[in-house]
Amino acid sequence: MIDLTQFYDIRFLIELGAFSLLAVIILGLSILTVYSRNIVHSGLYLLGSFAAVAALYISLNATFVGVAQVLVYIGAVGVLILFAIMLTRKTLMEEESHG
Amino acid sequence: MSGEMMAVDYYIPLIMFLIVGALVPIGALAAVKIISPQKSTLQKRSTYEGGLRPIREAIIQYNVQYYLFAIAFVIFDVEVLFLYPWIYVYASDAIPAVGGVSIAITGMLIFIVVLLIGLLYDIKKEALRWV
Amino acid sequence: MVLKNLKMTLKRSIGGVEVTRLYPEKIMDLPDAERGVHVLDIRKCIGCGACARICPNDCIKLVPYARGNPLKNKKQQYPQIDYGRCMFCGLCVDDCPANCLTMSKVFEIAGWERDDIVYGPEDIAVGQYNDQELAELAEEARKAEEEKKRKAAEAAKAKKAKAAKAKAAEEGEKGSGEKTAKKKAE
Amino acid sequence: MVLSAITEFAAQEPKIYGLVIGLVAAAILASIINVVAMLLVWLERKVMGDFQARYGPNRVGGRWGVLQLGADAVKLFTKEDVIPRGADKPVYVWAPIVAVATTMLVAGALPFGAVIIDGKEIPLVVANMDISAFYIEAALSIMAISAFMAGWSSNNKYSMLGAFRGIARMIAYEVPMGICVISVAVMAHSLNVVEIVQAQSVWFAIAQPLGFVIFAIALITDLGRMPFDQTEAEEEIIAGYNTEYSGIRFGLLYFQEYIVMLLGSILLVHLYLGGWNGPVIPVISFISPMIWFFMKLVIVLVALIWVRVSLPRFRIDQVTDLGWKILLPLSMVNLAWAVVVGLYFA
Amino acid sequence: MTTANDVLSALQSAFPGAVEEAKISPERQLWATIKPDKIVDVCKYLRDNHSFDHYSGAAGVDKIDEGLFEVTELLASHGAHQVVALLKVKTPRDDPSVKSLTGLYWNANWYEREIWEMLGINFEGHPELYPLLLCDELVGVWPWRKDFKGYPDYTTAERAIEMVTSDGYTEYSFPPTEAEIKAGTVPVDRPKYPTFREREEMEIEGESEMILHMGPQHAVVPGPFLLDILVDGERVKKAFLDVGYIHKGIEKIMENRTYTQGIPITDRLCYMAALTNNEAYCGAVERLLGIEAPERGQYIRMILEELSRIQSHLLGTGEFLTLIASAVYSPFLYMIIDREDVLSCIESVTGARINHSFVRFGGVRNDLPDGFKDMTLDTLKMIRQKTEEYKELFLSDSIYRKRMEGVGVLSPQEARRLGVSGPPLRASDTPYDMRREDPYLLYKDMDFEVITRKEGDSKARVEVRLDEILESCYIIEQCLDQIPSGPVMAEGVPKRIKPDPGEAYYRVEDHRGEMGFFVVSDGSDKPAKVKARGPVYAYFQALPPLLEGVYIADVVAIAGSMDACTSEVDR
Repeated sequence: MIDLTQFYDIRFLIELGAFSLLAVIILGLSILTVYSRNIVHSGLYLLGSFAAVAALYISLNATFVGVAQVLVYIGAVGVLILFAIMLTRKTLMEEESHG
Repeated sequence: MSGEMMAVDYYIPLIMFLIVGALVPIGALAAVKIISPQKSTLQKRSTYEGGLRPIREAIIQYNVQYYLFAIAFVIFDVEVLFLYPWIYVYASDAIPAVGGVSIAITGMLIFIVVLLIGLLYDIKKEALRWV
Repeated sequence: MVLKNLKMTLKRSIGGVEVTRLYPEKIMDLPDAERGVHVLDIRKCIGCGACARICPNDCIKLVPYARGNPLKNKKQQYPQIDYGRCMFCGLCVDDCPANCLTMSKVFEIAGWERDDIVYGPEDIAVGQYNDQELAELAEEARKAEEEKKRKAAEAAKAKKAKAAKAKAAEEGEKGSGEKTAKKKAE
Repeated sequence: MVLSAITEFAAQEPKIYGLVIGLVAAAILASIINVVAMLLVWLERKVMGDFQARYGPNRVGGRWGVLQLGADAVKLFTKEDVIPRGADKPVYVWAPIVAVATTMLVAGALPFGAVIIDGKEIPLVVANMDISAFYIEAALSIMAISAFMAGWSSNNKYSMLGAFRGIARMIAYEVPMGICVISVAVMAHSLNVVEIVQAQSVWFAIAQPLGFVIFAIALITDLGRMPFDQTEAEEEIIAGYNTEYSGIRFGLLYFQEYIVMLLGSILLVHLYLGGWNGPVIPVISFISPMIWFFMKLVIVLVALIWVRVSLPRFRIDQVTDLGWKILLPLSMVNLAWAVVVGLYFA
Repeated sequence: MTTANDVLSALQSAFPGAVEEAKISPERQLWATIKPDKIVDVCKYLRDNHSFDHYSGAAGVDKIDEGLFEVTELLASHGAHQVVALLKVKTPRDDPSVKSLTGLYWNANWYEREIWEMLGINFEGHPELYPLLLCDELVGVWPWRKDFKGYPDYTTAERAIEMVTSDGYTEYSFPPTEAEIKAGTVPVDRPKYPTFREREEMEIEGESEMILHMGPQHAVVPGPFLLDILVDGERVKKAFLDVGYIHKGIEKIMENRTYTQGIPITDRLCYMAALTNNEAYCGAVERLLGIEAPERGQYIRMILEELSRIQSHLLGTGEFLTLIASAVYSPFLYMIIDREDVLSCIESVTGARINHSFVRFGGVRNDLPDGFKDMTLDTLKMIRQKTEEYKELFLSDSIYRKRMEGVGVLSPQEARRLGVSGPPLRASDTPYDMRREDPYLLYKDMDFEVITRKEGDSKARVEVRLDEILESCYIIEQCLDQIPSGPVMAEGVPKRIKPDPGEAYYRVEDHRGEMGFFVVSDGSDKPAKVKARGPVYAYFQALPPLLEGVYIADVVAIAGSMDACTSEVDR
């Protein structure tokens, strides 16, 4: 049974609010990543969604995983993606952005 | 209902830091919007390149050789990540010593040596040569 | 290694003195040879215009100056220097036949308008006459002028007299000398 | 009284307490950091003048030129906000904001000294989590992103080269820096900065001199200061990723550099120079840790300026070579050393 | 030792009839008029058989009375002998055309381009006859011609017509007015050629290549010039150089001034070398007049020129340091501080710190002041000590060495081929110094060493400069010991200089290399033609080939180690 009293617990509300906010951010940024017309914008949205995922991990009390997410996904994989974008052909980018 | 400090609670103030950190520049920009003059012309907004019209775009394709740096970075960054949890266990009794030799320490030393060998191999293959 | 560099800067920082001068308060010592704003010895200047002719930038112009030496020709003119164009080469100083143009150590000649840095003789002249001297000089000049006039008048008179004499002599030759003598007596 | 009430509340409602205290602390710290960073700019100009036999700022605000930065700030605020026509506007606008915001993330986890109350040392830190060193390390690695955003969005060749160099430099020094943090943590048996400070009965700079040198070099590189300021080498690429920024946007990016310099120096003091540790000064024992902390911080800052005025700049390929081929193997050697020495001392 | 006579007789026997007239004046300078169709053969013969491997420049003279253009090619040798050959080629004024020497001497390129754009002489066989100093609108007015009527007025902003290019940039054009076309100040039929930008764009090949402007407003450039580098990532593939942004037309200005008025204008060629420029110009006019300064005057000139060399090298080295370090780099400021003392020494004599305008025809402006000797000796002592410190710094610091060793290497052959002179040439193991090669003043009595280095890289160039500071200190000390008393100006120099018709070439060792003045007199009180052959012009020309294949950061190190001065290039 669902204990309805916990809905009135402010801590629960904060957690719920934080989770929904993060979920919205993650989903929104992910959608933007896919639909963005500019490949660099896509990359940056992806980084933002990584950051939100890190925040989600932390809010789930998995702090080490969250910080590791920041270090590896934003610090390393994100840089890898940005680097890769800089190494792509410009015409390719234009096709992406106009297509 | 008594709230014991959970690890996550330490991170909550940081959100406020992030917000304040974003508000400082936004406030400054808003203030500038109010006080500073706004007489933008096409000339004023042109790209600076030694005072001349740039030849072609700035965004070009860089040499693919540089990608090796990024890949090497990811590899080493992830491997360094493995070292962080180890800090907490290497001197504790979580991993027992066998025959007076700490497994945690020996294992990690071996790990470092393997990393080092990998790095030397990278250097020898000239993967980390700046072109 | 890089330590030598660090040592050098540290040495200069600890033992060193400030070399920069706080400019308007402290001005550096300038040598006597300094080529700054011109100085014109107004008593010596003969207004020949050699400075204006030698100037490579055409910045010297000759202008009349009321406080110049009235003893000399009234039409004498004195150099006016446009420091917006001057390049302080010193050729004018070298070329001055009367050695009346020199250069001083003054170098602060900024102004708000272009005309502010055109220095006329009143700005660069030294040995200017004060009012009394000027009056005396003017008096002298007047006297000299009068003297000149007087001399001229005298000369004219003498000439006239001479001419009259000559005429009389001529007339006397013709036998009318007595008549004129009589007229004079009357 | 009040203190105990607050601690009680904190124990009961840690999340609300966190939000409230976070907001207050962030606001206070943000203003303190901004003021200190401004003083730092002034200090840098003045100390640089001293090293170079000149005065530095000496007109605005009297002989010492203390109001020079106020004058500069007024100038930056009243300058027109110009966004170049070729720029990618959203990224261009967001870059300074991201830069300052991510910097503040670091500030939240750093202890700014400590005070002694009733013989008990209370570190002045907002978020004292158990892996704060790891967290700071991770937050520092985000800095390269804002530099990339600024450089890429400007659509300027100098900016582009600056952004590219910035990333290349960051990835060369991130790993040695991380390994140095691990070496320190190995000796302290903790990743918490406060505990690392408290564990330093002997300064880690003495216990691991190699690690100290590597970390200092990596830190200077991260800060982008001489001899590692290839991203802004004005003789080559004008101002790197800052080139197209002007007015207050440039001011923010410039200012952020000084904030990072301040925070980086604090990190160096904490990790290697014993933080606020020092003999208790009898009369003013309340703030004696603060005094030690500030003394060390000022020395580190002056040393950074000293290095800046004294050394020529490396070439970018030499920088990456130094990072990958020298510092990275050496940092691994240092880690092994830390393990062995740490065990021996433990 | 080869003398000018030997060269002349060899020429006459090898090419009978090719030498129309010839004279040797003064000793070591061979003036010869060569038949236009033989000039390339003669030069090839001289280069191959008499080691005239140094193409020193070319000067174009408009002889409007004779209906001729005269191009004088200046040839010399890198140390094999001391003869300077000045070969004149005449060409009719209505259809001027001369054979190009670019096939023989690589560095003839710029000199011939300059003569083409200024005089309109066509150089047959020149690979890229594009304007160098003039802007595109002015090509075709031929400003060095004596019947040149003046520039069209391109200065007023109202006349500019705005044009928006396809990529959204504004450009301006200045169409001539009817009145100007009538007055003849506008070129009517302009030569056709691809513009600088079009020539650059042709070179871009791959997707990863881009052209980066370094200049005209850039921290690397000592004055406005355009250095464009075609880069692939961080590597420079090709470099392009465009100069002329501050072209002042000093040579034309001097044609409209009297000889004396020309002296202060030579200061403005390059402020770092004002005294040596004075010396070169006054020396040339003294040769025309046939006078010589008294001994004391010559000593004073030497002392001041060596002091000036010290200050120039200090500033040059300091500027180089800021380029490989940053603008806040301290040793640069220390060098500036040291230089101030040297400038004070010079100022106490000349009265100016930068633009001295001190040398006169037949002597100097004034004598040394009291206490000059002590002051200078003190300063020199300080400079010596400081220079030793800087040298030690360069040798010991690992970052310097990483940045400079093996960067921008010029082999001796390459350096001679590119025509550089001064410290860059001497750093490439070629002891070529005018003070030894073509002694002027009293340098033949002085004991000094020509500093050379074997490596030919940026570091060697800086080291040569620092060593030359020490050598200059030694020369000044000798001069101060030996200086006799006496007058500083020669007797009987007329106030109004009017040399007999003729021409003279006089070259001195500038701080940066070979500085020569070629002066033609037509008997009036104004020179008919003045041509300044500056050392930096040659450095600039040699820069693009040096920059191929280096890193962007090395561009700065190489350009800085050349110690360039745009003012002199543009003149």
